Amino acid sequence: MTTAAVPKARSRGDYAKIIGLIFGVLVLIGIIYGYITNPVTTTAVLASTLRQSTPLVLGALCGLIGERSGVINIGIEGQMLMAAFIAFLANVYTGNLFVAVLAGFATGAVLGAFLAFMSVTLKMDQIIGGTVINILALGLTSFFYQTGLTTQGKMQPIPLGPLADIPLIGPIFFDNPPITYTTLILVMLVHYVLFYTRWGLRTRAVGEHPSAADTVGINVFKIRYINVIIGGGIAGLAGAYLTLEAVGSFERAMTNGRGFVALAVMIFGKYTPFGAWGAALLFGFATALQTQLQFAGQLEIPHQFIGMLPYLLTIIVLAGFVGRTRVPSAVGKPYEKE
Amino acid sequence: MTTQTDSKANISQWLMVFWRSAAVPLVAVILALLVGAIILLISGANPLAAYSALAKGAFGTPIAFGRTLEKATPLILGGLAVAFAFKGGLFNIGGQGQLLVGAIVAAAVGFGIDGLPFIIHMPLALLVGSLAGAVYGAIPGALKAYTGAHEVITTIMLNFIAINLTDFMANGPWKDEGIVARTPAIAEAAAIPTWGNIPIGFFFAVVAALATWYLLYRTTIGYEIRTVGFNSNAAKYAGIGVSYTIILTMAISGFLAGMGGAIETLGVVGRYQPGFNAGLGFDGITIALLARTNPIGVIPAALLVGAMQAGSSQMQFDANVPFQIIDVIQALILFFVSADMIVRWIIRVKPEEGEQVTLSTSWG
Amino acid sequence: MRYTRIWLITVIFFTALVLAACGGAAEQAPAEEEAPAEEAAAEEEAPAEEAAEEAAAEEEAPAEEASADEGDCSSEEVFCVGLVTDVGEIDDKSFNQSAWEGVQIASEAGAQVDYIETGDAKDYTANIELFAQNGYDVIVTVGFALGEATAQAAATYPDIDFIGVDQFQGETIPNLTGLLFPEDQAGFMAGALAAQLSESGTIAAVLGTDLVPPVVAFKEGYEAGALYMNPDINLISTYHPGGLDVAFTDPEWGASTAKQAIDQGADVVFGAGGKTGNGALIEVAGNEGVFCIGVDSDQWETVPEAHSCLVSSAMKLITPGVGELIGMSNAGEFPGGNFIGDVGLAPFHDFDSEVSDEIKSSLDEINAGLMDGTIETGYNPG
Amino acid sequence: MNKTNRPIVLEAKGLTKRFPGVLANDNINLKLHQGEILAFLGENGAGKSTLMNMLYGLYTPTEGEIWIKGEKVEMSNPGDAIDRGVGMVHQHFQLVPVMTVAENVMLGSEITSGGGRLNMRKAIQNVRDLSEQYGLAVDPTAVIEDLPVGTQQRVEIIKALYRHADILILDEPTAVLTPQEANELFRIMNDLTAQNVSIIFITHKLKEVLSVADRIGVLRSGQMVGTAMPEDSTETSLAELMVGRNVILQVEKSPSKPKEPVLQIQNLHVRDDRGHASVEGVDLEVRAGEIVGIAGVEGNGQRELVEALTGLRHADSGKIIIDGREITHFNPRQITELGVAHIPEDREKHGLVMPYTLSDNMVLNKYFKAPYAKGVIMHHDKIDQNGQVLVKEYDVRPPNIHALAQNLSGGNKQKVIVAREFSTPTKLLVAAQPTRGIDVGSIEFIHKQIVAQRDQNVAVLVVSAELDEVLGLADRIAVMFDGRIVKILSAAEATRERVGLLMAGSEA
Repeated sequence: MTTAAVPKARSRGDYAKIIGLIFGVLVLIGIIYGYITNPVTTTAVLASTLRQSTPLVLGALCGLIGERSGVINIGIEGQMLMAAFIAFLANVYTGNLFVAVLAGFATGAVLGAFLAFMSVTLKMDQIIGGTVINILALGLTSFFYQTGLTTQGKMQPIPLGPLADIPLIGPIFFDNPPITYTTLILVMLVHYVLFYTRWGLRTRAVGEHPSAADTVGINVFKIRYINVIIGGGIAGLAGAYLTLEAVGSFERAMTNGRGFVALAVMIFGKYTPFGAWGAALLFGFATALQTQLQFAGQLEIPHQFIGMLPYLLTIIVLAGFVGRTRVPSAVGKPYEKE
Repeated sequence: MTTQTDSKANISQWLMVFWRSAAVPLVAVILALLVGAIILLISGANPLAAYSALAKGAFGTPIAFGRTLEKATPLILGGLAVAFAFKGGLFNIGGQGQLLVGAIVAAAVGFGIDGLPFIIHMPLALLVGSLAGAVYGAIPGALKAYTGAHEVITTIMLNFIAINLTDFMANGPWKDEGIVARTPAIAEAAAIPTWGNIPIGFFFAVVAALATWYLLYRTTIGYEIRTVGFNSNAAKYAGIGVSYTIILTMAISGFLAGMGGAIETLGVVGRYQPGFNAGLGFDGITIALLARTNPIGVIPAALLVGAMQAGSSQMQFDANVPFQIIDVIQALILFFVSADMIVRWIIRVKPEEGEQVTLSTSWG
Repeated sequence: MRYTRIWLITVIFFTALVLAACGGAAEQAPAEEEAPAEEAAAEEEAPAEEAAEEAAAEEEAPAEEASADEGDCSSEEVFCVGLVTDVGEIDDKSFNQSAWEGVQIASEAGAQVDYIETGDAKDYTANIELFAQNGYDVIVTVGFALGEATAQAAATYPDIDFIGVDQFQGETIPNLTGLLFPEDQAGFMAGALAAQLSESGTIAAVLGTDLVPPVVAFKEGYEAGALYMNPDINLISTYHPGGLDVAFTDPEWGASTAKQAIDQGADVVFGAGGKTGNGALIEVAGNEGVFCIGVDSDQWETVPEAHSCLVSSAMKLITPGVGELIGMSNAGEFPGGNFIGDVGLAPFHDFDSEVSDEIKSSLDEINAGLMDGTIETGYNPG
Repeated sequence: MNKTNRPIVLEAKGLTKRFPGVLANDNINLKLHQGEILAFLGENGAGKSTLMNMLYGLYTPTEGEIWIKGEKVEMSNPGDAIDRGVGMVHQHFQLVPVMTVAENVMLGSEITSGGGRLNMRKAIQNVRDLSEQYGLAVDPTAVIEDLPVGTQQRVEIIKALYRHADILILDEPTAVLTPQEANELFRIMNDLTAQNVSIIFITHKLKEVLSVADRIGVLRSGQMVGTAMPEDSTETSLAELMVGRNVILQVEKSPSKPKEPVLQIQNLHVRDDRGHASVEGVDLEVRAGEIVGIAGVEGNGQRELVEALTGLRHADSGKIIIDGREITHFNPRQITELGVAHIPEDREKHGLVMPYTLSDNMVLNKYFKAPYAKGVIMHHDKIDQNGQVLVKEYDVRPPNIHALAQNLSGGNKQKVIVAREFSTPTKLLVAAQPTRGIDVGSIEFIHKQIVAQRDQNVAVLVVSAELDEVLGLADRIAVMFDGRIVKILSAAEATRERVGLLMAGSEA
């Protein structure tokens, strides 16, 4: 029996893990130090970090669910925008925030189905499919948006009883509006589903090696459809977050490129939910930090340079520590059965 | 396409040939316009009035036609930038940033130097602006080649950085007198003139498209870039420096985008002013996809979109239809052209050989 | 070859457009009962164009416009006013909308009015031309960014009066009036109000971008006013980090930033930055005990979601300013040069009882001081 | 042993499969009896895989019927086949490289514990049980991409058994195995049939068919051209039936006349993609006018060795000398320019640019040189001329230089590479798996070309996992195991058995 030549260990990630650990410890020390010296500001910045990261995490989750099953989704921006619009309309006309959230989710899901139709059934190039959604959403929402529609306001934070009173952690994690909670749960849920359930195993198999999945009787098309639709729903949630939770109103083009940043966050996070969350938090933190630096007002640096911070930081971290990301092998390729 | 149409060939035969290649785009555009018309009807507008106003605004007068060409110019270059990167297996979402950098640097050369003759000043400003775009484009290329950082992320990030950078320059060191954040106007000698109503910049863009095509398909550089784009393993095997080629591809892509910005500055705006170049880089993605990444195809794709943009004001004025409908129609055309399966199913025309385009390989 | 396709698309698209143009003109007549046959005799302009224009005006024109005479703008009797927006929409709850409302005042007086929304900053000239070529009598252009295009057009069309909102005129052109506002004074009042309302001693401002001069003026005035009332006040303010194309349309950033400020003790937030600022106002509305101050117009009307916090707005009265200038043009008394419009604080509405008489009187004093020059905001745009 | 009196478990009646423009299977009839090993013999492209894919529900037959265990079945996907007890081990393994053995085995028939949660512990135990029961040693927690091919194949068999397959289709299972491993597989197959599993065994290796099959069916150009019983057949008779003409099974060559050394490798160390030591101290010499074959099971460092030789991979330490010059740190271009031709192991990954035309592919190693380019300007007429000549000389089909490489068959793709590599003056030829997965005609042709190169004083290094190929071609045979050359044998010393044992790591 020849089992020789089996490599001894899988060591590729070790180096990165150590650096990640050091980085994490440094961040933790920084947070604790900040909390000791200036608890109010630290809490405010970290809470802002979480808020800024929420639409990005949701967008990234949308992207990664799709890509894990082999479908590129660069239409996240459009899905978010359209869902934000429909959620807003639902809020205006029903006055029921829950219905509005559902409307947002459904809108995202419908666009997800459209993307799946283009990339799975029509076998169109997936980047074109996403671009169609982006332009279409921008055009339709701007075209049909009317002024004078007002809502009953937005979702308010729900403190989670005594948890919200824990210093530092309480105000940041346990005093949030519903979609933010949902996002935190979704990060864990998607992680769980992707890596610990039958559905996740099949999804990853379809994204890596669709014919292997096909040969054991898994319906590749169905898996891709459902994943892209659910992903669209999650992007729709991000849109609903914008209109129902963050702002309370809709404005044209209000996504402002967040869908694209979410894409970056997804790749940055190496196609894992927690990775994406971490990347989004980093991004949110840099955004909150640049606001805080302007608040402080002591720096003699033009605010544009402070404004570059999130983007520069992302590039530095990406180039310095993360490096190459392993993309699901079958991503972007339509599956041809015969 | 069959070009040797025998003079004796009967017309019906010729029509068949024409139909076979024209059918899909024809039907795609008609479908897009039809769906657009339905949307217009829903919103209570008159589609015919809207479309006729659009046509008038794009072609109705020589001035209108000039504006169509003017609009198409940065679209051609932005589209070329994206298409060129696709050929090298890279997805350059950073056209916007490269364009902004090109625009502001061209402006700096335009207003910063005095007394040069036109024949030197204008080309110099154009070249330096384009080169600035090239340098800015080479950054994500180098990051990709040496650290593996994905160009989709880095180009998106660099877009934001470019906005901040140009805003800072236009409101800081290079700010014009007065309270408005913008650079001084460029010198007369740096301006790209118009020829009657025809902007000369358009011809630069067309030349750039032809040159890009030539570079890609007739030179060893293009061969290397395409080889890396299609199969970087084979490129390595063939002794092509893959890292170098990636950087070069991004630099040329950035050069094209930067040139788009420079022409806007030198030929249209006359200075750099924040907000005057918004969205052009992103339109480049659409153009490249419409053209199926073919450098020559970029020209008509840009003309199509440019015409719609140029006509949109007239459409507002004559038919009171908001300009955003243009985006909708654009998306629909892109959809129907790409989803030729649908169109073929409707009109039953078989696909031509080798028509498949895959861009998504540039993802991984 | 592959790309022949796209060439064909273009050709076909244009053909389709031309066909639509012909078809459009032909089919419109039966569709629109009021098709103006008499217009065929119109003097200079292409008849097809007018037919389309008329027809469209019928369908889409806002209610206010319906009363307007459907006359030919190039004729002497018909007074026509056109408005070109800055990049953005007519219903932006901000300066475009305020200016348009000013134009509508003229419409009530019998003028024929229309607007064009600008989608691309490079279209300013073209959009102005559309009105100019159609014989409009007054053209309103909104925003400092249109200054150059407006000045050029004013030189080309000396018979048309131009009103440039937020456009400073360095030299006087008789048929061009820049409508300017001392935003710093409005900001000063808002700052003084905020400083007096604040109990925590921290007040915030969430701003658009410093690329736009009026925003800077509001900010500087706000800070000066707050410090005037309370030299120890803690001011936290921030501009949007993005470029001009997003700085005013990012309500999510506005909301989150307002929240970040509230979290560190700010109890008055000044939202000055179009939709970005509106996002901040709505966010503040959800927080007990925090006031918000709007900008440009009385945002009580434009952002109802913020009623629970909106104590006032730092107004620049664009609407009456535009209305007044149009009236002057119609009367043949167009001033040219710079015209300074009014600024001030909007009514307190529901908060009237919460704002003490003491504060009200101090604001009156400040207002008087600003008027007679005894109080200076310290803002000097150079 | 005749098992035809046993019950029929699977029957195909008049199966036909048409693809656009191709008749892949034409009216095929077959019967499989319980516990029988039915071998299908046929060249690459004969339609074996199409037939099996229909039996496995991957393709829907254009015409004809499939009966399983006495029931007529309509299968629209592999799930239907699996439900009826049909299992298949594909030639190209259908395993997800980044997943573990256990995950791959249960994929599609997962063991879950409520709510869709995977029960990994149970899955691992299941795999352990199966591997013990059938003697298929595999670590269930290992990740597939870390496993050697032989082990991956065992995973595939376990996958089928896990699904309770009693009809097993094995598509070219021995292509990547050592003779010992193949024998082990045959033992497993016999064990399986003893437990009433029926096996369809697809191969193009004649020896194996004769030793293991109960019955033999031969496919050619999509048609069943004959059936035979192993006891009535010889290799030659089967080969003729398979190819349709006389075939020379031996590579014809004269004794070698080795001259000066061209390639010298000294104590070479190379790492693989994951940074593990892969080549660990190789010494080897190849002389002009001789063919040195490297035999070995895949994954023992051959790939890394070849890549280091051709500049595609950095060597950690040691020296590579070609024609007296040390080239250890040269890049691929510099090495090619020294006169090194390289037929890469993976023709689609390294050898060809699929969306390029044949003529573009045929200048991949010289596009930058005159007359194909002057400066940076390429001369397409010259490039096309070159293509035209080579296409004719190497009998590439279709003989259309503007055809895209991706539309060619495997054999023709390989011919394009061979034509290109032989079209420049060569001192050293490095050929890795030069005939993998291509038809007999092309194999013969390429073998002849390699020998012809040798006879023109080229030093040739052939790396192949096909022991027969190495034995047939090489003048000297170096056996590689675990990153080292364990033995170098002359052609005369090298017997299948001896080399096979060396390949498996046992010192002969």
